[in-house]
Amino acid sequence: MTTTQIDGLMPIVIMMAAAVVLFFGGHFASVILSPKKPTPQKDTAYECGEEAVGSAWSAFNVRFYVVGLIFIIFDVESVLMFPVATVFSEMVKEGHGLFILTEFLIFIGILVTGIIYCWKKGDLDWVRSYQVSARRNQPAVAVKAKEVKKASA
Amino acid sequence: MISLASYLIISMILFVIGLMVMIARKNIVAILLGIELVLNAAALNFVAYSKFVTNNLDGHIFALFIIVVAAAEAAVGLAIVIRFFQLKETIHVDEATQLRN
Amino acid sequence: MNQTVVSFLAQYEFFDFLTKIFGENSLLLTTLIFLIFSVAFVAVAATIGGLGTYAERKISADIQMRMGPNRVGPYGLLQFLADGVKMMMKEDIMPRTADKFLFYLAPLLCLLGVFATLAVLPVSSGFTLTDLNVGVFYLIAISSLVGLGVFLGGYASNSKWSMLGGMRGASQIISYEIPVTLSVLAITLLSGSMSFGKITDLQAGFITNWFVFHNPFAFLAFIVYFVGAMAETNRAPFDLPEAESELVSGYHTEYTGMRFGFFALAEYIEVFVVSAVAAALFLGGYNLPFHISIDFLPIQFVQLSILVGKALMLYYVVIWARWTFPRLRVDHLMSVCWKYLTPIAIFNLVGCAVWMVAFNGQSLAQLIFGH
Amino acid sequence: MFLNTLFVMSALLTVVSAVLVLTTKNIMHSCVFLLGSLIGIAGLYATLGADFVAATQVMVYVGGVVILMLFAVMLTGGKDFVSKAQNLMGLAPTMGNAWTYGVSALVGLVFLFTNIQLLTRLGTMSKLKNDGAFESTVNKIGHLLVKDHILSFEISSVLLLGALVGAAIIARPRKQ
Repeated sequence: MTTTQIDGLMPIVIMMAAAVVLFFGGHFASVILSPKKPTPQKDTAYECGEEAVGSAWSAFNVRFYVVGLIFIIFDVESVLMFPVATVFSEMVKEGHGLFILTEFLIFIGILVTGIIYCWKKGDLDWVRSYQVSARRNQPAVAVKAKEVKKASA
Repeated sequence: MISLASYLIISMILFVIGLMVMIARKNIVAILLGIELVLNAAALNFVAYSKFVTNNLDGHIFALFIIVVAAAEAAVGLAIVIRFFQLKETIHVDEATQLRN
Repeated sequence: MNQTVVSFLAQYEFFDFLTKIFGENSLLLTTLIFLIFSVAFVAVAATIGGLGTYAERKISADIQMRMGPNRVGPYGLLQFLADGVKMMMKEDIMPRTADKFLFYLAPLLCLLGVFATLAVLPVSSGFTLTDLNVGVFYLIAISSLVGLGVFLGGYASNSKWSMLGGMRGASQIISYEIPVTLSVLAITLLSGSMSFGKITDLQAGFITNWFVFHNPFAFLAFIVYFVGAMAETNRAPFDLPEAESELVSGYHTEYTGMRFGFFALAEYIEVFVVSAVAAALFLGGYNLPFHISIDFLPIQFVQLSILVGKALMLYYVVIWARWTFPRLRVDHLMSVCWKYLTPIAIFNLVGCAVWMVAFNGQSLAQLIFGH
Repeated sequence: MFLNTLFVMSALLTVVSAVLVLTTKNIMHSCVFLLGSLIGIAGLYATLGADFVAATQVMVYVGGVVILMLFAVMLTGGKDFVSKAQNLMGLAPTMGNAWTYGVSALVGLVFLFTNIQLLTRLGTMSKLKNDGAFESTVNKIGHLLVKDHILSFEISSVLLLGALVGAAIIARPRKQ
């Protein structure tokens, strides 16, 4: 059995430290070299020359969350698939190929069921989920879009 | 020298802080943060015990599944939070009183 | 296993001399060697990142029949240094309404995510800083810090353009991580390892041993990986988070001076990193096309230049794509990821698994030409 | 020696970030501190030789859960990022009466004594050799997942399917 030394993790720590050092070094140089003349106009957020109105921190559309949700499920599934993929070729050489293939396919099959469900329900559809939320105010536009979709389909 | 006790102490601190976050804060997202801390404390315990006591990898498997369950829990929990916000326009936990009586 | 640059250098005679100098305290020596190599890595990576901006301008000028930068240094080669100095001397502006803590933190997260991936980059059989058992997996995992940095940068500015760019950027980066991960998973399946060293060693020898040509599915996986990686690094035609014609400058609209420089540096280094990873996973990595003993130290530099050469070729393709394809629309972006790349990546994965079982792990070339 | 350094750094990062999660009023900052705490835990896993679990921790939390939480804060926030009486300082007047404080003090004392009893025994018990050399875990975890724990492996897939479908239904914009 192979053993690993914990020292192998040292470069990661050193690299992260290097990033921090570079960051603060750059800042330091910037503080020394750069001028500092703030004006009230300069310190506002950029809105193409207009006065900035309100805060940008407002509620966003839910579709961003749905994308994140599908992502995290896939992420976790791929995490579980990595160790199985690592032993795959070994198992094939030992003659358990069909067994592990079946197992793998069942796992992926369940994953694919999920994405097919989301596809059918339109969660992968950036525009349609937008129309559903906009229908409250403008029914005509949504109906028109639906007709266009039907016609194209 | 690092021993099992050091990991257990860290795990305990994390667990207690997670519990305090869950109790003290009224923001539902913050409560979910507390739950993540608690679950991680448990997973840390599993890995520490599997290293120092049992000497096999079942603890690692358990930690893996804890992470999986935590991710699923966060996904569903945050979906509920968003839906709650759509209904109530707030995520203050004391507003969730529809099932009280 | 877990080969590091220290364990590689330990097989040479001059290492004994060094251990004599440093005595029994091997930790000091290890740290010192790691430090020297890390600093070299950072310097080279920063130079490549800086030259990346130069190359981008020069190649775009070439494609558009212009001259490009040609005043600073020979052929304008030192332009990036001038740009760096200019950035340091610019006034550092932070919007009054910004979230100060996160405004400072966001570029740092981007830098952290990119620099931490450099630690496992397989540049040669000996000079790789560390060859982790979970190398590929670690690389995918830690590089998602960049997405977080982009999102927080957009959020902290408290500007509408930044916020839109940040949200778009984060959702784009996490979406395209899925096809990339699944393609890498296919390679893990074929090679049976997550360590860059082992994966590269399996591709030693003639060009047919490369994983691109292992089977048709692996070839598709390479294309999916490359497209996904381009999107993950926010490169055109997937540069929606920083689309200058619609979002001003996206998530770094409010960033000036050195902090903007860090974002740009992180992006250009990340393009190099994903190109190098593509070269290592699919295109044979640092392997020479013939067998040669790696004990001879200058061979390491040959291997290094082979990997960097392959990576730079892919880098050229990335820049070329920028001036060839128009930018995607945001709904097309999502449907490209979820309706095309991800199903194709899953199909590749299943195809690779079936191939492994059906042909007992042999590659296409082995099947055709025999062993 | 590097093992000890890594342990101390990770432990400090974990605990300090966790305390900051508790005491920060801004929920956005809390999420970022949670990220620090989780990365610290990944470092602790690394000191235990659990390389795969450490990488998984980084992968799932940094890439996934924290970004999802930040998304959720963005989607629900807007007006109320800094809310009053959400930290420890605002806790006392809103929580319970003398009776609850008495019971919780009792429970805390029992908890403390039990822990002290356990920890003192554990401190003397386990002096395992921890010299910084570990066996690779990835292959073993793979074998365990496809042989011993095959059922939980497949069932976790079903769990994730359920989470995906359920959360998608809950979060989907309604037609109303």
